[in-house]
Amino acid sequence: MKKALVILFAAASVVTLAAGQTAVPKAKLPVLTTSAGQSNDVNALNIVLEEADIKYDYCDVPTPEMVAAGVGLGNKQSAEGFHVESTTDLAKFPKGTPFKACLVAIGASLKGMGASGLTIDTEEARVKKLVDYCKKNKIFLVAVHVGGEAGRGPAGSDNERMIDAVAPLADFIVVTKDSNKDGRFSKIAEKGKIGFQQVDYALGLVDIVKKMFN
Amino acid sequence: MNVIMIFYYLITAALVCLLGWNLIREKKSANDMILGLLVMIPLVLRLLRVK
Amino acid sequence: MTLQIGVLLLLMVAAYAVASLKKLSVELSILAAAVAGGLGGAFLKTPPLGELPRHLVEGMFPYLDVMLVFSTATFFMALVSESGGVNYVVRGAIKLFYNVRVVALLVLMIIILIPGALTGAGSVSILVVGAPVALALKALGIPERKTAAILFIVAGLAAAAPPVNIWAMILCAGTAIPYVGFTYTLGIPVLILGTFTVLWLGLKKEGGMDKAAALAALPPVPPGMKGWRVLVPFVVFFGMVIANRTWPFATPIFGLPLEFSAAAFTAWLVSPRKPDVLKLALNTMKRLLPLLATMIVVGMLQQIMTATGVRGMISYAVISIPLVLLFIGLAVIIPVSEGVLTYGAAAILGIPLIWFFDSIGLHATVAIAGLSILWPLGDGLPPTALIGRLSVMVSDYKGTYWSFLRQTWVPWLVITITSILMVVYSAKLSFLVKWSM
Amino acid sequence: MSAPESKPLAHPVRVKIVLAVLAAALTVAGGVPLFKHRHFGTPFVAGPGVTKVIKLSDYSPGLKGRFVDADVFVMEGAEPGGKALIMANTHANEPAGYLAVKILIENAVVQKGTLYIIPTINVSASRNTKAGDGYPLYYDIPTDWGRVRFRMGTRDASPLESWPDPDVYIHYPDKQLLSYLDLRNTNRTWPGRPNGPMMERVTYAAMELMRKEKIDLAFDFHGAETMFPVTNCIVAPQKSAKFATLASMMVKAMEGFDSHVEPSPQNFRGLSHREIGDFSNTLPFLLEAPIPFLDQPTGPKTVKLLLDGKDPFLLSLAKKKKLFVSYDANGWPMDKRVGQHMSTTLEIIRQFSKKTPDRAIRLSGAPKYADLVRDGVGKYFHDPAKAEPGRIHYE
Repeated sequence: MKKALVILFAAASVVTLAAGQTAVPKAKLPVLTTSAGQSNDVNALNIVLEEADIKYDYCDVPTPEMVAAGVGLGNKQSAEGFHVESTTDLAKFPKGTPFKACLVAIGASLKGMGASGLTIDTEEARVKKLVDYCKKNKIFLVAVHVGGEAGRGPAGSDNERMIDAVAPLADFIVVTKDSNKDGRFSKIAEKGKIGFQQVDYALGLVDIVKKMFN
Repeated sequence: MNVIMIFYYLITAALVCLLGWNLIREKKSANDMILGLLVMIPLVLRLLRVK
Repeated sequence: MTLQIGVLLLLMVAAYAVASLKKLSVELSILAAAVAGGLGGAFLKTPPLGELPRHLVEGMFPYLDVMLVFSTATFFMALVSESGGVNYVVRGAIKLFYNVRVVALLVLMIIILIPGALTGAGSVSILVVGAPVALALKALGIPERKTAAILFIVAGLAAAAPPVNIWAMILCAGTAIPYVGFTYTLGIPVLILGTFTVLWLGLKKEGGMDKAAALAALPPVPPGMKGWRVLVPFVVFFGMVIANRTWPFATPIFGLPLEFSAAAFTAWLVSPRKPDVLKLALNTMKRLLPLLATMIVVGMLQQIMTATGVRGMISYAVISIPLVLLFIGLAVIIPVSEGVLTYGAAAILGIPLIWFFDSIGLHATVAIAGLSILWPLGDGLPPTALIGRLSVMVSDYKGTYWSFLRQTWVPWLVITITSILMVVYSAKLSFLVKWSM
Repeated sequence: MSAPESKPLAHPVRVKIVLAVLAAALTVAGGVPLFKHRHFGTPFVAGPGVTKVIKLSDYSPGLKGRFVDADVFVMEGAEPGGKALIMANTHANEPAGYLAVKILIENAVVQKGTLYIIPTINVSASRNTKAGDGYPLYYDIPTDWGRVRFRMGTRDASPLESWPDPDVYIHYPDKQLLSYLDLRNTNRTWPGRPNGPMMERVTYAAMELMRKEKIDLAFDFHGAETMFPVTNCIVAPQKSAKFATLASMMVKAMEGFDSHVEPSPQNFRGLSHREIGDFSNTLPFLLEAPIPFLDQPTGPKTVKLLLDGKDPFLLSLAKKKKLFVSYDANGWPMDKRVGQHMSTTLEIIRQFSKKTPDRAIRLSGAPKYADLVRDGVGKYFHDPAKAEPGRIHYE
């Protein structure tokens, strides 16, 4: 089994050559992970970081104030519809160290938003504020979409609104092949001259984040 | 079977009896005979615990 | 496959038309359509001929419980009426409110709204309070056809009103959206539309009676009839409904038929003159027969339509309509589907519609609320016309069904526009859902 | 609208007798198949891994002797370890899960830990039919040695076990209002009560099983319409989300099929993926595989549609982007759906075992997605004619 896994990781890290792919840029720690649209894809993102052995802070619905509080997210505690997790190595980055990078998992889930008491409008407004904050404070913003076709939808749908709120403003976009079947992400990257990578499977991200943060 | 469910079988049985009695009294309208019989079918199948 | 199913649909429509032309009743015409569809389907083995009897019999079941509700509720009200309770109430209402017309109308509206709101069935409103309210409206100088129109529209709104709205519940169950957030989303439009309806149809006094004449024109109250004798059976009924709602884990589930039966038994106990129960029950069943049969044949039609693919094709056609046309088309599609299929329409058209609306960014809860205000109008449309027929029956209107239906057109239009706007602007109205939580 | 006045009949009694005979004939011709369906059983051969077969009522006396009491197949490994419960036929018109557990029961062997399998958690619904929806009563799966016949059940328990319905179902203990029908839907009556309405008793007994046996993982197998947003996925609450996500990523990469993860909504009560997590230490997972048969806009509801999932209307809607799964002319065959349930479950068990080695569960003999797609599900059914009589259970 172990052997199979090694082969799999190797295979997954062989990036499909799609139009407009660029090299993986370097980013610095500490990193914050979060969601735009409250789908489960942020869990996938966290798992990817764990597999890559990169420590992170996570909040599903962070406010700019929480991001400004840096590592530890102002000691906020998880509550119903609000999750916080801080695994960042405090020896290297003590509490309050400003974040240098932010990974946003894009994917709208009606259920996820409902659970957090959000609607698509409030979520869009919240995400826009967060993206603005990152841009102003030079936090390296990475847009991630690993939801595949299930995480997309017709034009104007919740998912597409989340993509529009994050991807065009990101510093780097990384998506799975299924998520980019219609070339939506490559076009956004090309138009905005944004770094872009496409991977076969979500697991392929492990290699990319390793390159990014090491 | 609990008490309330037994009441429901009694109500159903009462309806079947009323429909049946009306059917027997019906002399004129073939329409009403057909409708009466149609309505009785599911009630009877429920009483027999078929469906 | 589309062609085959299309032919089956035509066959069913043709069978219905021929049966109607041969002067068969609505119920038998629907039955003819179902059987014709089943036989036609057997040619294509969808379903095979051997399964046809099973499909026909199975199709008799979807509304079995609704039939029990209708039967027991009608019997209960017949008892109350026979014992003189209805006359007593109407007399009281006229005495109190004759001179303040708007208040009288609003009070009567609330009286119709309550039973339907609690049970989710407009028919219960009509069956329980329809007859006395109709008498009171007449005493206020409102002609029978307008009385029937008021009863029909307000009873429909009662069915849509919170806390229990069966269309919304079927949709929520089918789309896995929680049945919460409807209190104001449904309550506010229902109250506004209800007020509009009773004032539009009832504000103008058309009869020339003054208060004394109105009272004299009402049937006499039998000796010994007292307020408590009217009240007690209703207390028993609402007591059981409310007990279930208030202490849900301490009270057993009675169900409406048993609640009505208990109320009927109480009404018989407290009645000052003892009516002939058997005769009353037999008459009730005879009077209800066409309605009960409608429930049976509509279920059969639904079963055959699904087994043959006709239902799926119709559902497909509705979902495929371009969006703007679909919004406009709702005005026709929703009521007509209710007229043909009653609650089945919510499952067949409603569930795919809501999924679709949800995927294009509309707010599902508000959209469900909007549609479920429109659905009850269909209860006045043939072939079933359940609430329309009940309204005509209890208000004693003798004209044609269509002349009654024509009376409703202004409230009908206002309700239609309101509900379509609710769907289109559902995202903007989502604050109603938040208030309701 | 009133029925037209009919002319007086010449021979009312004769007409009446003829009509009554016709009605009786229809009652019998329609009623007998329904009665037979309710009492039909499909043989399940307890395979080499099954160590005992117990009843759900062993965990809650409120079910003793009831029609709704369900069989629980227990598969104990030689080595102690973690425990998993697999439930199918919560909705008995979503059969992929039912076929998957039949394969597990007949083929799998557990080395470490214990598997509890309830093939039909809602017995009453599996012996009920959906009035008004025109389903076939049975479907047949071909095998090398003949056909195996299964009942097509429905979503809700029969009124024969739970009558009457309330005006509105008030969920216990949350008091959330649900549709009156949901009183008979075992995916709304969790966590249940020992002596409440019948379906609450069923879910309560399953909760007791999970609490008393200290079950680590619970799987609830479902199917969902292709037009339903929550389809082809694993529904998991926060506490199960990591294992679900890992499994989803692994099956996508290693076995080549999609099954994304949907968060279990916190404010929607009564569902297994919500209440099992909230009322026990078990991690719940609800698996949804697409089932085109249940979609509203389809052609006739035939056995073929149930098994191959091919429908022209859905194909057309897919082109208009109105479905929530990819859909092409190949439809969505049963073998694929059963395979997804099987592989996703095995993968979640594997991921859990990796993270908590002392509660690991190890089993062999269960086919995976690729095997089922290649061989078809029938290949893995055992011939009851060749089994020892004591090993056959009619489900």
